[in-house]
Amino acid sequence: MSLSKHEMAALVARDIPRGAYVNLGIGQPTLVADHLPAGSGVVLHTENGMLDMGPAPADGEADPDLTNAGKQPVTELPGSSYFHSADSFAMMRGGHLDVCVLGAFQVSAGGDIANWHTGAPDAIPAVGGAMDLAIGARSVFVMMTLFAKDGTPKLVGECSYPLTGVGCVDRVYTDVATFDLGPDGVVVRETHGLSYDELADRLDVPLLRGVASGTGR
Amino acid sequence: MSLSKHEMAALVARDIPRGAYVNLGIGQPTLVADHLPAGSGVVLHTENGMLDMGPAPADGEADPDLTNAGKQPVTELPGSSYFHSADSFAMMRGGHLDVCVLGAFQVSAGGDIANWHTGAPDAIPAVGGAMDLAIGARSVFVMMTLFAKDGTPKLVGECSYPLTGVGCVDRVYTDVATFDLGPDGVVVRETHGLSYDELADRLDVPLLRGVASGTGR
Amino acid sequence: MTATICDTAAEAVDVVQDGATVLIGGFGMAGMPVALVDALIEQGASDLTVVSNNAGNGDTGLAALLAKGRVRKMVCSFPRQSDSWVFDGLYRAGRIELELVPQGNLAERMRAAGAGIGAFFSPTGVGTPLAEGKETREIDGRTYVLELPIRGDVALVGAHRADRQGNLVYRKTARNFGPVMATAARTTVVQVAELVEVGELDPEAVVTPSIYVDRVVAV
Amino acid sequence: MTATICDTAAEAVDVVQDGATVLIGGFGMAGMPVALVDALIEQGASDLTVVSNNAGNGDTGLAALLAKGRVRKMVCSFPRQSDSWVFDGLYRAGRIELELVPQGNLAERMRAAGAGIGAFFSPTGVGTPLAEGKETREIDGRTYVLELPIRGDVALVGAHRADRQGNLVYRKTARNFGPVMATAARTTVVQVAELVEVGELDPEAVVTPSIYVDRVVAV
Repeated sequence: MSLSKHEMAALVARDIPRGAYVNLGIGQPTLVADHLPAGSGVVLHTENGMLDMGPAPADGEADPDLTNAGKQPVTELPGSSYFHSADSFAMMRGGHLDVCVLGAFQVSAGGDIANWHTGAPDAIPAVGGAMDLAIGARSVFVMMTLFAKDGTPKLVGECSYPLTGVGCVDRVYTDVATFDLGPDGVVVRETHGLSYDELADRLDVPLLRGVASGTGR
Repeated sequence: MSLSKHEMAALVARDIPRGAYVNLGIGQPTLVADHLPAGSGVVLHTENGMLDMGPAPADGEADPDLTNAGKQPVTELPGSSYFHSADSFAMMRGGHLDVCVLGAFQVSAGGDIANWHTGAPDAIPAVGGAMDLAIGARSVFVMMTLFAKDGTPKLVGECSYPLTGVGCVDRVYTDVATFDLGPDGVVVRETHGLSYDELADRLDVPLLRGVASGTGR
Repeated sequence: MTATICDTAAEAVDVVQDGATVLIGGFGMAGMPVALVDALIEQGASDLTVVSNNAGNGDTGLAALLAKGRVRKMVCSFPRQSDSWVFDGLYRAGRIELELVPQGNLAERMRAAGAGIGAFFSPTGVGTPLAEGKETREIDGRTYVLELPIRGDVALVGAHRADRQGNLVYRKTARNFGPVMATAARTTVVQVAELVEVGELDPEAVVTPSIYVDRVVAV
Repeated sequence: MTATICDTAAEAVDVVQDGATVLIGGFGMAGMPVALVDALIEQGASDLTVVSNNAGNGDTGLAALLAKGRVRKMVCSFPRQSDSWVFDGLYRAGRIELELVPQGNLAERMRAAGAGIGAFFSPTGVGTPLAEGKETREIDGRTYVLELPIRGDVALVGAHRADRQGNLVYRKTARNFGPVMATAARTTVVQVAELVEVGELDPEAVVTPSIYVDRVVAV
């Protein structure tokens, strides 16, 4: 059976090393925080200028001066620090984050990602920190459904949407399979409710059989 | 009569606007601090990372963690702030200092300055922050004797020593005259113990008569 | 020159001229200098270029400035938000120009302006539409795009506390673009929640040294 | 990965390999991580490139490392000091290579390394011997020289206080190059006067966030 958003988030959380510095992109990736085990020592970064960001505050305790990149209220943890935007993006661009997790419209077999603009003529383009995250983190994980609502695959040979970053995605978590994008091509790490052959049949990219991994690394 | 170092420092201090942000270079320029009038509101910058640097501490109260660019102990004033070296030099390079005062081996009529290296073959070159100060401050003042010990002028047509900065000096305070270096050439602001004609006779650069100014600006 | 303490936001923003480039701090509403933006609306300067991470929220602050038709061009990273209907309408009607800049390049380009850097090679945006037409160069095996400084005539910054000399501290993630913008403008105007005496801020914890601050108003 | 708390300076510096580039904090003795440099001398790594503002004072710390012949090349802004006799002797004897860098370019080149900037155009040094052979470009009427990042394999930093997660604060002008070097090295090793529990440092006053710190030792 295909995975729910929360099941996908749990898979991603399982693969985040202990003590890693991690940025969770706006939207679905923020769910990963709920699945990090207690005592994981993972430190969350938010690009508006904070490390060791905590969860949403209790009702009525939101502080308008303390938000995440999605402008939602968050909290401080022991060990938090604040810094300005140039320092925050220096941290990202300089390769200091261990992992970032992004949503995407499309990912290509070569690791290109498109997640900021549909290219529709009436759409208002907005990029935020997506391009900096895509090229900055040591490992870039994507979380998305594998197929769009109309059934077309989102893991593609070449992205048709405007790119966010080139050759930067390392791993793609989807509802029906997890993929590693490496120098040899697209490796299927595990599937959920689909066989490898069914998957290969529905995608237009060459796939390689990988070793299923349920234990993290 | 020619001016003493302290008299030169007093002249420089007189010309520093109220409330200015000022860097005083290592050596003779540091004397300027002693001649700033009480309540001048002048804020001193030291390139090792501090604004609103105070005078030398009382005997026995030196703090090894609190020094100026010459590595001499200094003190904190109300309003002080500390910052790291990249921020400190961003401040200088970005044109935020109103005035810096430098010593020099030579200054050219076009405003070039040479103050870091005699070019002697056995000399160990050392530049520190001199090149950043020379090109960074809004107004660059030089304090020096007008003639070297062998009598050769230090205000010259072209510097023979290796340059610190090109076309950046605005005013030169010497023991026998003060000069403005402007687009029209070298203007003599005032002389001390020498007539304009004597001065013109001893220098190899064309001079212009300026208005003597004893009142600051 | 050390900062001037202004009595009113109106006095603080009187320096903004028609056609100016105005840097406006804030990430959404956190750090947004609302009183200064309101005073700027009142003051009337028009034909502005505004540099700010977002393009206004709801109907107040920056959104209200946009609604008055005072802004010719927005330079920002993320105009589209759930409550950015004012910008959205102007953009769709072709009544405002947009320069979209990845957030890190936006911050770094202003930092470069403040730091006297003539240009820098950034890896962000390479191979995307936002680098089209820009010079690229391979350095040490990686491709970079050349980015130029963004300077402001005026920066409007929201901080938490200032001393009377102009040293600033911020509060939590409301810090965001304020410290960078303060370095990048000819005139930096700051609104603070609290004005304290010189010497009351911890010198180790000052985020924006007074050298970057021209005018302060407590609101 | 979050920082490791080391029991000894020897353990903290065991990562330095022969031929490494080592960034050493401090401006003169202020901020100089003396215990780490002493441990590095003991550890024995050689053929080092050392990046530090000065080239050692007296006969201890960096000067002692130089005296042992462990340093192939110094990258610094101001080697010549009243008490830099060790460096002076090696340099005059042709036994050490020197790359002299204006202090602001030194700091900015390390900042660029830490910030992922591929290169930048600096106005500092233009027209002087220190820009000879470097690419220049006129931008907006001013001439700039292209400067490349300086990366370290290891940074040795002296800070005042660390929490057990690796967040750092410094003390007065001993801050200087520490925060920049911490961002520019693959492995950052820090000596502090005091180690405190996580949560004891003011989040608004942390100067080096823990993400930049790999090893901490209290001395």
